[in-house]
Amino acid sequence: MAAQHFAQPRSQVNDFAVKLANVNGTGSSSANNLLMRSIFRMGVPVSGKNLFPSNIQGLPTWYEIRVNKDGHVARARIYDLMVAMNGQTYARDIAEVASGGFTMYDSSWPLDRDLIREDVTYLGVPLAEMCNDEFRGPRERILMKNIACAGALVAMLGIDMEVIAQLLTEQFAGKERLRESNQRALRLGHDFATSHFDFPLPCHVEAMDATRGSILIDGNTAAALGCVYAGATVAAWYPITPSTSLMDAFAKYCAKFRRDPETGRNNYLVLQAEDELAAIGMVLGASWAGARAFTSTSGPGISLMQELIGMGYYAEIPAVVFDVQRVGPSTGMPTRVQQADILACAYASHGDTKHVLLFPASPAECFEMAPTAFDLAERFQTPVFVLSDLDIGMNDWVSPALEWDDSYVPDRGRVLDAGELRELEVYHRYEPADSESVAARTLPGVSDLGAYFTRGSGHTIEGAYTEYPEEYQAVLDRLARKHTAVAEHIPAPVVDDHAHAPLGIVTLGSCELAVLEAIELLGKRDVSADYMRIRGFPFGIAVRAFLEAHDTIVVVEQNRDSQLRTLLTLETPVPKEKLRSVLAYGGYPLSAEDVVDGITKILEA
Amino acid sequence: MAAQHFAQPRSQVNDFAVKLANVNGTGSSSANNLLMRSIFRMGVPVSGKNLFPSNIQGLPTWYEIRVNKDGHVARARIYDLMVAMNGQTYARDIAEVASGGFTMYDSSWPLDRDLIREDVTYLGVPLAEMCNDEFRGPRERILMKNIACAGALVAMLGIDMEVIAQLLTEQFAGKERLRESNQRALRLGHDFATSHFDFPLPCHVEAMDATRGSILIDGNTAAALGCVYAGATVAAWYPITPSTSLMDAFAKYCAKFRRDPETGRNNYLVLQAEDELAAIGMVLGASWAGARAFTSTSGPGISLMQELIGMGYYAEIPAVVFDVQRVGPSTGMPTRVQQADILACAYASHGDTKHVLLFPASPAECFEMAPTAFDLAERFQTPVFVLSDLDIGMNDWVSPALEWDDSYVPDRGRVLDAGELRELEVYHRYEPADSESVAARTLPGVSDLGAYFTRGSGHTIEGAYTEYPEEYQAVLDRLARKHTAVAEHIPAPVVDDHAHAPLGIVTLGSCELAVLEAIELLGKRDVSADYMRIRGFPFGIAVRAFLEAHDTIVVVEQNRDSQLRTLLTLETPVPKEKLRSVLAYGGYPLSAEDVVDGITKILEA
Amino acid sequence: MPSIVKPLVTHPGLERNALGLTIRDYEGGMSTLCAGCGHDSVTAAITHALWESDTPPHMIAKLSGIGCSAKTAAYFARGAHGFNGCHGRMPPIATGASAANRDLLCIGISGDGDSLSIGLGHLAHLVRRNVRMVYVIENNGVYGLTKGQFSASADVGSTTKRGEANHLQPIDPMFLGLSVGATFLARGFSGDKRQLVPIFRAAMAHRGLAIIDVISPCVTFNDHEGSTKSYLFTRQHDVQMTVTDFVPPAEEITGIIPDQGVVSIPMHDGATLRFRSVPDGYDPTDRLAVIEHLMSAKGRGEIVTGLLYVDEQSSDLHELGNTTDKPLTQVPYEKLCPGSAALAGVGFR
Amino acid sequence: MPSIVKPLVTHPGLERNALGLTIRDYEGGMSTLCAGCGHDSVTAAITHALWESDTPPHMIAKLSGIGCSAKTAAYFARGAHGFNGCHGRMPPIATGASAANRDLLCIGISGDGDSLSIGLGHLAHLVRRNVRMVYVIENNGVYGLTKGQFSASADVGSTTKRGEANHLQPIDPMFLGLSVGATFLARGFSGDKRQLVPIFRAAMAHRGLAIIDVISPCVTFNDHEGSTKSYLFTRQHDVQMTVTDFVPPAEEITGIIPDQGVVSIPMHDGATLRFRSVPDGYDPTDRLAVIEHLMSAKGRGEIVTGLLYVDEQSSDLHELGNTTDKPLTQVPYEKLCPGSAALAGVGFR
Ligand SMILES: Cc1ncc(C[n+]2csc(CCOP(=O)(O)OP(=O)(O)O)c2C)c(N)n1
Ligand SMILES: Cc1ncc(C[n+]2csc(CCOP(=O)(O)OP(=O)(O)O)c2C)c(N)n1
Ligand code: SF4
Ligand code: SF4
Ligand SMILES: [Mg+2]
Ligand SMILES: [Mg+2]
Repeated sequence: MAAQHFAQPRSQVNDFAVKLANVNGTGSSSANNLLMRSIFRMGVPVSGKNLFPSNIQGLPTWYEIRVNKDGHVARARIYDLMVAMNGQTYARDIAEVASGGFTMYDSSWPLDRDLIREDVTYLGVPLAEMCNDEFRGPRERILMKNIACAGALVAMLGIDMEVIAQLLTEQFAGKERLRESNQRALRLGHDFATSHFDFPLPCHVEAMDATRGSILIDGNTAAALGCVYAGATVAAWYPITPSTSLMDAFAKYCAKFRRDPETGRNNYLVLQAEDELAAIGMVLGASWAGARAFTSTSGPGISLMQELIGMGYYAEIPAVVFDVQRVGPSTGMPTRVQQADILACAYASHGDTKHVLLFPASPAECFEMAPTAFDLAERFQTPVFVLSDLDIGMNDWVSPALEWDDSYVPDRGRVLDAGELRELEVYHRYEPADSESVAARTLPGVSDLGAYFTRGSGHTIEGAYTEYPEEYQAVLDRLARKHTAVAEHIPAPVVDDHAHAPLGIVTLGSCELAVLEAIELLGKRDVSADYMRIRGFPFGIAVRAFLEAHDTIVVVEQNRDSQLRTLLTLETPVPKEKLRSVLAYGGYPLSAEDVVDGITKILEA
Repeated sequence: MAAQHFAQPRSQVNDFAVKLANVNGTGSSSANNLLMRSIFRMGVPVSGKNLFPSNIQGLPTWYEIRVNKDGHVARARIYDLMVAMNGQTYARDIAEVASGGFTMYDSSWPLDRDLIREDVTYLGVPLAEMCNDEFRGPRERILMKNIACAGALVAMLGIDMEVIAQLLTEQFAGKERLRESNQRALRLGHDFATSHFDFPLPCHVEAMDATRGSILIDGNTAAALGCVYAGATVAAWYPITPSTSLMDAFAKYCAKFRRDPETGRNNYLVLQAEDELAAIGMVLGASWAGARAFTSTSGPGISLMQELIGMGYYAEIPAVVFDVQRVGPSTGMPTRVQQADILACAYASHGDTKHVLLFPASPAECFEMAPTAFDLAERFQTPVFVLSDLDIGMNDWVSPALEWDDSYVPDRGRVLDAGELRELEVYHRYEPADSESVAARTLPGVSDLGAYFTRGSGHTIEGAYTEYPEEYQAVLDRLARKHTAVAEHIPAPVVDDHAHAPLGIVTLGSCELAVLEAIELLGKRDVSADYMRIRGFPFGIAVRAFLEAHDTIVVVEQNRDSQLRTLLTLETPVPKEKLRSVLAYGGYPLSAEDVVDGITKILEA
Repeated sequence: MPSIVKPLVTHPGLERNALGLTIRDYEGGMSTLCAGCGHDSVTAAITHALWESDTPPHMIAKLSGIGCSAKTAAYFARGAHGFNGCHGRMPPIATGASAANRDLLCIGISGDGDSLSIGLGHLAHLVRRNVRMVYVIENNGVYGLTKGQFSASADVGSTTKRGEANHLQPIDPMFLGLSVGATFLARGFSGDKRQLVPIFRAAMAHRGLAIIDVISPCVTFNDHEGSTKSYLFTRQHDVQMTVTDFVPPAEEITGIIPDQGVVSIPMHDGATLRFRSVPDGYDPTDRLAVIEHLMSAKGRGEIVTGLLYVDEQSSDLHELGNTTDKPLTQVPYEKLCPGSAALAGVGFR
Repeated sequence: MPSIVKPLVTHPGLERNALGLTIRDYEGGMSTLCAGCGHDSVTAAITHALWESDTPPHMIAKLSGIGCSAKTAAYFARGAHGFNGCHGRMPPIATGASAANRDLLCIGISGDGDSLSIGLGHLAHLVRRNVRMVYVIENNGVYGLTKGQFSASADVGSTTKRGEANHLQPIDPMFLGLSVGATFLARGFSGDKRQLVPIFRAAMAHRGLAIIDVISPCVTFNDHEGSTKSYLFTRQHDVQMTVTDFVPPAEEITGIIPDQGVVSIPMHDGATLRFRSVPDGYDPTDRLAVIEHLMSAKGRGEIVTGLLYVDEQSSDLHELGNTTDKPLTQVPYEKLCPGSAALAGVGFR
């Protein structure tokens, strides 16, 4: 499987991957983060991917740092440097080191000879020993071992000591004692490394200027901010990995931006529901009453919300649902990534339904698509799903600084106020429909002239109960037309067809970076391909045009059953024979090698 | 819309349709049933379709009787005789009478002149008046009015008075007073009719011998019996129309057949759950422990069961779910028919899943497919859905008498007993898989050698927890293969391709009768078509062969979004361009005219 | 047509409330329930209470799940918006509506199936959040709309029409409410409108969630001999614990019930809730004593009615959430959006 | 590897039970919980009780939902089948398993999130059905596995690690259980195994559903000052109501607890449940008195532990269902299928 040809030979300055193998709950993540942040501060494109277990303490966890001057920071499959700090996974970890690469280990204990590879250089740093000498108490010793390890890596990777020292100063502002011990541990590792080995390694960092104007941010935080900016006031949720941090961030930013400075009272309400059925119920209730309301969840939550999603669709109630996708089916792997809820969302609920989906590919898009989702939900009076995933949602990404257009005005859709109602002869909930097949709604608490009875049972265009075929169909058929009308408002796909190739690669969401890198790699092998990243459903003309313009379409996605391809098959005129799949659904973020391997196989077949 | 050409001109002896417009909760249904049963007893093919409201009392309800000597008893769209007993719906009802047809009404009150049609003959019978004279108390008067009405119809339609008298005798065995008053009311209507009009009408019944060996039965009763015969011992459900009568019948037949004659104790347990999530949970728990267990529900229940269905799929636990489909989305029209849960069942739950579906088309198939469903569920250790619908489930159908092969042995699938376990070196839950990709399971309470931990989280072939891609994929990929292997065991489609036509009509379930009649009607117009009724999913080779062998395929089904066509598009190699749709989803049972109109439109386009 | 429009006849002689509206203005569509169904009487009592309380119809939000009971939300206050949701899910939908617009008078109508089976978890959590609303359980011991299965409130030994007896312990929403911290609990009987109206009025003024369990017989499936939720049985076993009188803020207290032994509870909006114990010493503010009373009454086979428990001190959803006084739906967007400048500090730089 | 296999070391000196098994034979996989997590102590107590009770491991069925607590079902009785279901759905799954095979000793392991939020409705109905099983709530006041949100059992005023206080009323499974008719209720503390073991043993012998609420501190997210579900707080506020002793059918009653003031309750299988009240006069068979005691103790801020309520008279699921004695899974197919002849009477002819 390991695609060695990609790893060697190449200059490794600002172009390498490091993997840190740790144990969950030992404090390694903040040390790892420190390293990633300092590379970012040095102006070098970088990514950090947390592969953590669905557990709180004691199980294996990894952190992968990819550094690439050209911005190719999708996950790497093999590593120039392995930091093997977890005996449990040692054998597995060692196997992932590139030939000619390095392994750093804690030389407080001897290496198991069986696990030593000829083509890898071993760098022993007696971390435990050093920290036991230097620090008191088991807790501090364990925590500081991670920092000492970071110190050694700083030396090995040529990270600027001043940059990282500055980070520590920022992090421990006002906590002098902590700053000092962290600093000390960092030095400890650093000094050992510089005095025992010849540094830096071939794979190392040199300062660049490629991250200016960028920030590090995760998609959940960005999405939460998007909701704050979109004017969401009611949020209802039930905790579930990997969506929890979205709501945490929403609550945090609301507390910061939405507490009335005069009264100290909140212009928002976050409801931790008793389950996901309640969460979506609260969202529907609040949206019906006129608030911008949303929930965030993941696969199992989507399953539980099915019935009420169907009600939202049929009774035409706005709702925004962030689905931060993890690995299914069932509980699956809650801390791993897939895009496998596409169909469960697109056709959610029994009976005939079709929903609106958005596919952000980065934290910046999570931010931008939040207001888009609310605008669409309210304009079209229907549930809208933002299908993010664990990789986007929980990992820190280098992102252009978030931008907001202060002239933005929320699209609240067709809502009649008391004055407008007075001018009508009579108000009917589901007619007349506008050119996009949307009828005006009214809100409770405004005027009795707009009163109507919302129901999930068969209803007429007036909103009255019916069991007559023609009356029922009048509403249901309009819903289908309405869904079609959404297409024009879906963010256009990102297309790069300058290669004018007969091969088009189509993808979505967090697969983007890996696919773009793969296209470059394929190009080096004289395989040229055009590119389209789809950003939402229903599909608009640009999506169709791309499919039409290419002889072979390869859809790259992370699920077993090619769900995006399925949606394209069903919802565009493309002949299904034209569509091929590259699927990677083991749960790790996508690598360019996964894509190259898959496409090569298709082309060779 | 009304396809007058079908109604006229033709001989109407044993070939006509009557519609009775009543008010819900007035006791009309037993009178209507009486009429239908007497026609059946006279040996004439007949159907009776109840179009009732989602309400207990006071709303319009209709009963439609179609008599057809050739067995074409799908719903008719226009009626030779309208029995207009509900003032509320009079205008609507009158419009549905065939030109040259008849309307019978209660002449105790004058007819609204505006509603009188020139081309229809009006037959007034003063039912209320007669019954008020003859009976005491409002309750009896209302009830007897229906019987008197039936009496008049007996005369008009040439129904054998002795047959119906015999039916009353059977029905009121031991209730002499009731029998007598019913008899009296029947006579009342009959005598008025015969003495005031020239009878029978052109549309009338003459005794035949076409129902010998047949029974009248509804699909829910038949399905329940199938579960009894299949050896189901645990049933869990939550009441929902139109599935409720399935569980009622199961409880009834269990009380009859499953109470130990010696101890008086039950060899079954029916659990009325607190909701549908609980119902499917109970089924999974019971199946896991080794019982044959099932639930019955309808659309909203399917939505609520999604999460646990995914668990059943992924952890490989048998389960049988009867989905008696009604009109969606959301609460929709609970007392109307569609086949619109096909996709919600086929791909139920988040993540990648695929389920096994069976599509019975008649009560007899509901009976047969129950053991098939349990056999498949246990053989393949997975949830199986039997997608019946309201028309099959709740209406009485003329059916061949149910037959049971006493040599049937349940296929319990690969289950290891204590002895087999002792012979193994070590037991692993998910390996080795047999040629159908099924691994042996074990049951609790048998042997500690077979103990394993069932989980919906990522697991290895040994059943242990994992978050490693290759281990996770090993199981998930096998599930896909296993699903493919089911195809061979799905009941083969019913195919009639003797026309060797380039046009193939594909349908499922309760659409069958209407489609067969439509093919005959089309034939009369020199349009010939082959026929395939699909009986389950995954699709086997016979389904593919039929699709391949025809240039144009029209899929006839009752939903808006052509769900069966979708499934065929995705799960067979058929080019999607070949598939066309005829859809009728207003909620009434399908008519041949719906199909003919739809196909004609396609052929003319 | 299945949906029946009630003829709008104005009776010039009808009494008008402070808004100039007559009781007709608080009515809704024509009922499609069975003639004699208890639920229709509950509708009448709610209609009356709404009229009496001078509530502007458009400020009412009617919420329900699925069931015969749930349908009744369409049969009162035609000037109000209604939300007939999914079976058992009314509590979260009401929570959302109330969260969005705290000025709405939310009236939830539920059944014993809707609230005590499929929706029980939501109801318990609605109690925890103390969402300010009136929550009516039209309790008939059966699933009416699905034709007469036992519900979770069916008493042990109660029989179906066919004579089968229920063996499972009933869930009593009053005990359930007490166990999870409800702040207003009352029980009524659809056959006694005089008792119901002041209870509904007090419920509307309550600071938090008011649960009213109304025994509301199902004449079609559960009104026979053997049923403990029948008219007859309820009449025979009804024991009133309190007589209640509700005095709105502006009004002088000149009680409907004689002053003797009357206790007054000030409500958060300035109204006064007055009650007199029928068995001497019943105190609806003493939770433990209430439980004691109800348990021993239950032991005696009594159906206890009246205002059973009230706690006017606990905070409601919005107080607990420290939300602004203005309904969130009315906070202008400018106040909600932090503006581009605030993004300067976002993310790690 | 995320799934850790515990080394199987046999200690020849270990005591053996009537089946010849040592305590090791009742252990399971190695725990992956945080060091010091209360749940691991609960596991130890269950393991001990199972060993003591001579239960054949293969006759145990372990059932759980999702959560740190739910994982622990894998950490005992490796010879038993386990079913780690979906979040909140263990009660119906257990009901199904018990319905199918009544001979199984079902042990359900749940958390406060699993049982009191998403699963509350199911738990209430499990109580109603009185399914014979041991139902353990490992109650830590937080959602451990999702990293420390308040659960529905968090006390008012209890704080998160960051210092935010909970304002919502807690749901106490003991009050909830009492309100819906539970037949066995006990509370323990993971730090007191001596108290837990006899309670688990009595629970295993109980005729119906035995709910044991175990305060089981989450050392990672809820063991700080300010938390009322911490080790320290629980130790300081633990008030034992009863001391319990369980005497199996065959054994002579020679009590662990001194005989003075001991009350004996005969259990359906012939065992004897003996208890001594700690505050004089606490009677776990008197429901009303129990509520009184618990409420006033709650008012005093006490965490009441011990066997709190027991009713050995009520029928369980299978008694209510009149099911055959033999597990349904063992009834031969021939007894289940009526045969072709019986079809003669089917349908209208
Ligand atoms: C998810 C779901 N399950 C089942 C149903 C079917 N159903 C409709 S009403 C009802 C019970 C109603 O009982 P209750 O709440 O007591 O109301 P009542 O009709 O007695 O007033 C049920 C089970 C449904 N509509 N939705
Ligand atoms: C349907 C669903 N929603 C949410 C989750 C996420 N989740 C996993 S465990 C858990 C809460 C666990 O809390 P508790 O039951 O108290 O167990 P503890 O971890 O505290 O022992 C949640 C919300 C899930 N697995 N499934
Ligand atoms: S069935 Fe019962 S509850 Fe429903 S409307 Fe009729 S009487 Fe009322
Ligand atoms: S997070 Fe808390 S509950 Fe979970 S294992 Fe750690 S200590 Fe236990
Ligand atoms: Mg009811
Ligand atoms: Mg917990």
